[in-house]
Amino acid sequence: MSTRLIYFAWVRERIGKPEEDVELPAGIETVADLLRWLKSRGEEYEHALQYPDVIRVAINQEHVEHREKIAGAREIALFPPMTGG
Amino acid sequence: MSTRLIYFAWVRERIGKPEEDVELPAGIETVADLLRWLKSRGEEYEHALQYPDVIRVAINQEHVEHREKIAGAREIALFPPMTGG
Amino acid sequence: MPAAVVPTVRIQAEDFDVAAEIAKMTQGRADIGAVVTFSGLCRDEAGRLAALELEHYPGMAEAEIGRIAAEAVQRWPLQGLTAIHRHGRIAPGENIVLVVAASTHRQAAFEAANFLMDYLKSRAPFWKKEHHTDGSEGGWVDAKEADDEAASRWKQAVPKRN
Amino acid sequence: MPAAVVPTVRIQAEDFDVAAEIAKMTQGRADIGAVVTFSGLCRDEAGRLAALELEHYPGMAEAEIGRIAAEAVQRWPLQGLTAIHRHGRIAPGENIVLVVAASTHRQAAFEAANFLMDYLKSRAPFWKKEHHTDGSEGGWVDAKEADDEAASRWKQAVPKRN
Repeated sequence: MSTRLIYFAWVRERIGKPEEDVELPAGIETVADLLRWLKSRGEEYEHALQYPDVIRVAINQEHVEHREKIAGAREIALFPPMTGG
Repeated sequence: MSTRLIYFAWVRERIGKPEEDVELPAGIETVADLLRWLKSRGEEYEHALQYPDVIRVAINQEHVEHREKIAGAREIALFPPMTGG
Repeated sequence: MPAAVVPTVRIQAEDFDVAAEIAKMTQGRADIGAVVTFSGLCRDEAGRLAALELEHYPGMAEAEIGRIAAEAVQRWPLQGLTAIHRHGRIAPGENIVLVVAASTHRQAAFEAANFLMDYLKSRAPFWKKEHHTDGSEGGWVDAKEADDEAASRWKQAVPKRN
Repeated sequence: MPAAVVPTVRIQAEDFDVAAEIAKMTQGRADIGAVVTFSGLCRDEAGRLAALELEHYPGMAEAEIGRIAAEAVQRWPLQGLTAIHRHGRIAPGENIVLVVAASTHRQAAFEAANFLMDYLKSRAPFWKKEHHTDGSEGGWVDAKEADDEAASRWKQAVPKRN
């Protein structure tokens, strides 16, 4: 099952695309695992996710912590802290 | 020198007039003195000023405490607690 | 910080237009980040109330609201402050009072508007009389202790100048 | 107390009209005593800023603001709650965000509007990019710690249901 990853703001700009569908390898259980795996996929990811702590994550359009399990996620979004309002 | 007294809301209704010019007798130094003297002027005043503590007073259009001196006041207003806003 | 603004204070029988008051404050400038408005409306008290009659002390009403507004301008870094209070007969659903506060930052605008309303309630020389739908005079509205308490909380509060 | 209101949430490129939003909430009823509005505007940063570009997460933006608004409706006795957030290119002096809160009593309206703004700032998926008047891209606006702190103060606050 593939998972849709969506990127916003400077995460999107650094990775160089707004979204992509990925097959998550076995062993990727939490958001933190996902960030670690993505970071290893090339220098654009390395650049975007250099400081994983600042990356905010939403699963199926709801905010989650990095320790959250991603099992069953259709859509995972990565973005910087929000600056709306 | 005469002093203008102005009444509002139920103070005005009970005294039965919106304003009057009075000559203050000697010895009326503070707002509290004024209220005591007024109250003795007839039953409409007695009715309006029955509970002097609730009466709010403004001298020359500024709120004052009952202990305030009234020397030099051109205009003294008596009214119930405000209910604007 | 720019020079303190001069508040706009109006006491009037006519209704006011919230959008027009915001526009007057913000048009032709691009340094305002936040505008908070408060509108106070006449409630029908579950159908009991036909109208409120608002008596005021002409002259002092303007002066007292002006003094409260001047204090708000001292306490918060505002870019605009307007207070409008109506008098006369006001039907349920109609506007009674409007406060508009503008600032670069949102807390200043929120707090100044809130402060102005608390002080308006407890210090502006206005009195409300109720007229009931059954034709009877409902009498003068009693002042609420809660309103005095609301105003007194600003005596200790340290304004946030952020 | 009447049934909890259903908040209105809109994410749109177009501008909004504060007076029209107040009218939608208050027209045809006479039980509302207080309406608080908050408008957030684009500042020109002393002439440096040509425009803000607001990126958002379609779908989640509506959902997240809806969740925040639903919490506000739970916490305060509101009679109406509207939140509108614009996206796209916004010039200095233009509106960005609007919150309207109506209640019988003023503190509930003030607090709910303030709460909604604090949470919008720290949880609604929007990102601002600056474009400078000298033609350069100013980059993405940094989130402010103050905004997170502002939101966190509501975690302890006991809502006043007066």
